[in-house]
Amino acid sequence: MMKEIRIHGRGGQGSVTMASILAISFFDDGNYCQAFPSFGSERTGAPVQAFARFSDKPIRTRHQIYEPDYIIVQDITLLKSVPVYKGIKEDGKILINSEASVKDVTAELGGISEESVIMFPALKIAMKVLSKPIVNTTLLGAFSALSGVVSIDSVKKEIENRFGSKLGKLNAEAAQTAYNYIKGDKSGF
Amino acid sequence: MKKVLEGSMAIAEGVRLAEPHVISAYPITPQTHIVEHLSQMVADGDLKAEFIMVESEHSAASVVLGAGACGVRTYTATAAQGLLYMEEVIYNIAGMRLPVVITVANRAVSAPINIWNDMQDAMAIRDTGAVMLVAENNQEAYDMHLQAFKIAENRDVMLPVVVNVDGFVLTHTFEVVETIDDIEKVRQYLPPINMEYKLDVESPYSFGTLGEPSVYTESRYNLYNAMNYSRNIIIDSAKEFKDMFGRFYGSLTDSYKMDDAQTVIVAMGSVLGTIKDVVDELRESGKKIGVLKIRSFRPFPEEEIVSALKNVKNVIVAEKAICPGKGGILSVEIRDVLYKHKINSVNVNGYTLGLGGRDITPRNIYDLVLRAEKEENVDGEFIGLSQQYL
Amino acid sequence: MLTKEETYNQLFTMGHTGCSGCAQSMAVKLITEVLGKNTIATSATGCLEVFSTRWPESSWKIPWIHSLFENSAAVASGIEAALKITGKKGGITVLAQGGDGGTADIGLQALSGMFERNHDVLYVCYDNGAYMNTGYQRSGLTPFDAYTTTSPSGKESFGNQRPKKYMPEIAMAHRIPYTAVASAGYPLDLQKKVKKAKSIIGAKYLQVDVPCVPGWKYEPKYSVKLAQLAVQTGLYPLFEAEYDKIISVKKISKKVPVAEYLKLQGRFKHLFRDDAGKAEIEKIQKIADENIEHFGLL
Amino acid sequence: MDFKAGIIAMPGAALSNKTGSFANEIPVYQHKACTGCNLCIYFCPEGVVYGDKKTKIYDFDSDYCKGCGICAEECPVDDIKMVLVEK
Repeated sequence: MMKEIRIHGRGGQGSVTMASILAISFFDDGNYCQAFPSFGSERTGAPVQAFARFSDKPIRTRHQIYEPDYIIVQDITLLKSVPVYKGIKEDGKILINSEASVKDVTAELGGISEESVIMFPALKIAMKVLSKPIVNTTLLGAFSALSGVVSIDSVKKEIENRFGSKLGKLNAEAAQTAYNYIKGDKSGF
Repeated sequence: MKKVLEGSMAIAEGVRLAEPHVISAYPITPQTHIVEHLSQMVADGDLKAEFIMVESEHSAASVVLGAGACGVRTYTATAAQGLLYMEEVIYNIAGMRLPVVITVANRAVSAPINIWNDMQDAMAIRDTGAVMLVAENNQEAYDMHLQAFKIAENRDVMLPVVVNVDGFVLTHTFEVVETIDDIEKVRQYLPPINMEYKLDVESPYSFGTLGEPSVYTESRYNLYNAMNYSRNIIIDSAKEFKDMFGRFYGSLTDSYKMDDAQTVIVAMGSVLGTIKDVVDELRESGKKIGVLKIRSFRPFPEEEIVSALKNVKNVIVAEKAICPGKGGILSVEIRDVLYKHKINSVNVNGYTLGLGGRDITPRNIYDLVLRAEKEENVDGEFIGLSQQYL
Repeated sequence: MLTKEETYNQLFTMGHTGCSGCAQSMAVKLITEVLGKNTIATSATGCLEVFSTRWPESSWKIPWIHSLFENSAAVASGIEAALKITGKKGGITVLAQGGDGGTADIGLQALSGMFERNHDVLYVCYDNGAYMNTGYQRSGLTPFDAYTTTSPSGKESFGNQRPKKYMPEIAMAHRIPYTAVASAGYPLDLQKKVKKAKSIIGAKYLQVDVPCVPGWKYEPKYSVKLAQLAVQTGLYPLFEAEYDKIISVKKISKKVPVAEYLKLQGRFKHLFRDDAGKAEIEKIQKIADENIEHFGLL
Repeated sequence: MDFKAGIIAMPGAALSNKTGSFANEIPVYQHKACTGCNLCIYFCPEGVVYGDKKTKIYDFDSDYCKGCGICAEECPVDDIKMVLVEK
């Protein structure tokens, strides 16, 4: 069974890094995986996409993801300019980095049920743990918790592999904090 | 060991296994990650090579030409405009019978400037005398580089080998790649380069002499024969690779679900993955359809194509390049070999898609199959045009 | 000095098809003699490549390679890299060669790259001031007012209307360890410079003035005389530089008016027709005088 | 090996090309005023001049001399004369 994830962000927010960490984490959990960017010449700030797939069988197809099982949105302002929710599967989930509530973005969702949308204060958590407005690792932790398709241990391990010992540990902590937050541990927030 | 690697990293790792002595390159998207990884390997001491970052692709190819003539193993990589800029030198490398390996991260050619994937760049060098292989996925790209050196350095081949890898679609995609960790086994598969003639003060031959009308034709004839002969070596290298490392992707071509196929999609490179998935679905709905993968574009797999397609009704060629003023390139060549073998029962339709990074979706492939059953011997038909831009 | 037997052992052998009186072949002979057999040479496309390697013949007794017109310096860079990685660089000189077109026009990019990377290569530019191999077309090193087939003189023109490109200064601007200008007319000076270049590790540029019998249109016996006159008029200053500093110049023993040099060559004969031509000769004299001033040749 | 054709040549194979037939004139060394300065050797574009500084006996190889006349022109003591080749 193949699952597909589409990540929306802006150039410089680490969407491609996020997709590749996700792919490697899927692999660690015993899956085949694939991750690729939207192959852009985008510069910092421009809307970008990155894609990830995982499956228990080797993945051959290479087309971009039009009907994702999961969508991750790094920056809520994208909702105004990019149809980020487009093609989401009926039982799909959209994870949006924002402190706003689902009600605030209903207009932009174009008929997607509110239950599919998870508004998550990734920036707040990232600022607290990392003291930096970089939310990709935090969102990975949240994604692990809400989707259950990738273990938080794999995500943390691959974050550490990617960012090296000091920065990696800190980012892994951000992911764990986000994971706990989704699971109900909102202490400190 | 299985790992998740970016395509460019897989290629760089594959090249590292071959232990090239001299690497030279000039950066161009989407080739850059490959040479970045290689330069890092040299900086870290993981690869003992001279890495020369030059001022142009023309010089990158010239540096490996000069080094190659000294009898050492050489490598370069490029894409698109860079490949076209190298073309003059690639003719020269082939003409001088030097076994350079070149990765091309296939990309569209300007104008308009477009950094995304198609295979038009490769078509520009199809007559240079370079062996041209095409990788389907990153595992094959990784393995194909070792095979490429082996083919290039065969004493009866002695030609440059170009490994085509779809830019971005493969070079920037992370996927599972099984690496080869036994370097001794690699060295057994690919022994040290051993050139009979090289620039050497102990036996000072002259290379690249003036070939007057009295000998130029013979020189080209010899190259032509070597290219034909390389078919055997491509096949042997693939087989030997399978024996030693267990992986096989076909020799000059590969067949997928071809046994009773009435309709066959012919393609090269990364699009094959999407095509195979679609073919699986069509098979489930009872359609007798298969896939013929072109793994070696030069030398052209004439016999393999004829034997694979002679009893087929519809052949669909899905191509990421176009020849203005003619039509398809691969499709025309396929029709040509069928004609040559007096097979006129096959309906060959050639379609152009995926130009300049246009995503190739499963829908596109379904459309091809539907169209091909209604159309007859079309060539270079464009798929998925946006009417508002015409 | 050679015995008859030794003439057969020269590294650039007899039997090439260069023109009678060719100063370039003279320079190649002198240069290879100094560099010795532990040399690997490249040549750009051009006269030298054509007249020295008509397959199956070759005048080279050192390993030699020709690839293309514009990549002699890049091919040499690759050779140097191969020698380095195989540990053979120590005793071997890499010699890259080109004509003025292959060096200063189409090959300038590759040459600049070789300089900037400071490959241990001696690059020699045989400067005969035009594309002589293809029939005397103008190059960036064609002198002011010279007739070529693409800078012809005529009712509206005195020939090439641009001054010669300052190629040695371009080399020096790369801060390579050694740049020198020499002449086929002064073989000892030429060989001294080659010897020095051979002793220096890094990129070296040597430009040699080599008169061309058919291109300059003179009697073959004047090749040396013209090369010497070019120096004695101040039109072809010989000097050496280390990095961006000139360290020596060949002084003019007796300054000769440029007309003495020009009048022996068919490529300047249009300057001797009328008064307007005289004014052009004055301009050329001014170029020579400025060289003398700039390099301190007197 | 077949691929040598038109690409790789043997070192010094040009010696088989006797360019002496190009010459219209050839030098005649007078052996009268020679000082052994060697300029005729330095300046010969072909490298066909040989000799002995001590005996001051210089000569040239007529198999290869193209008869350019530089040696005669540049001889500081005018000890070399050019003569027409009888063909």
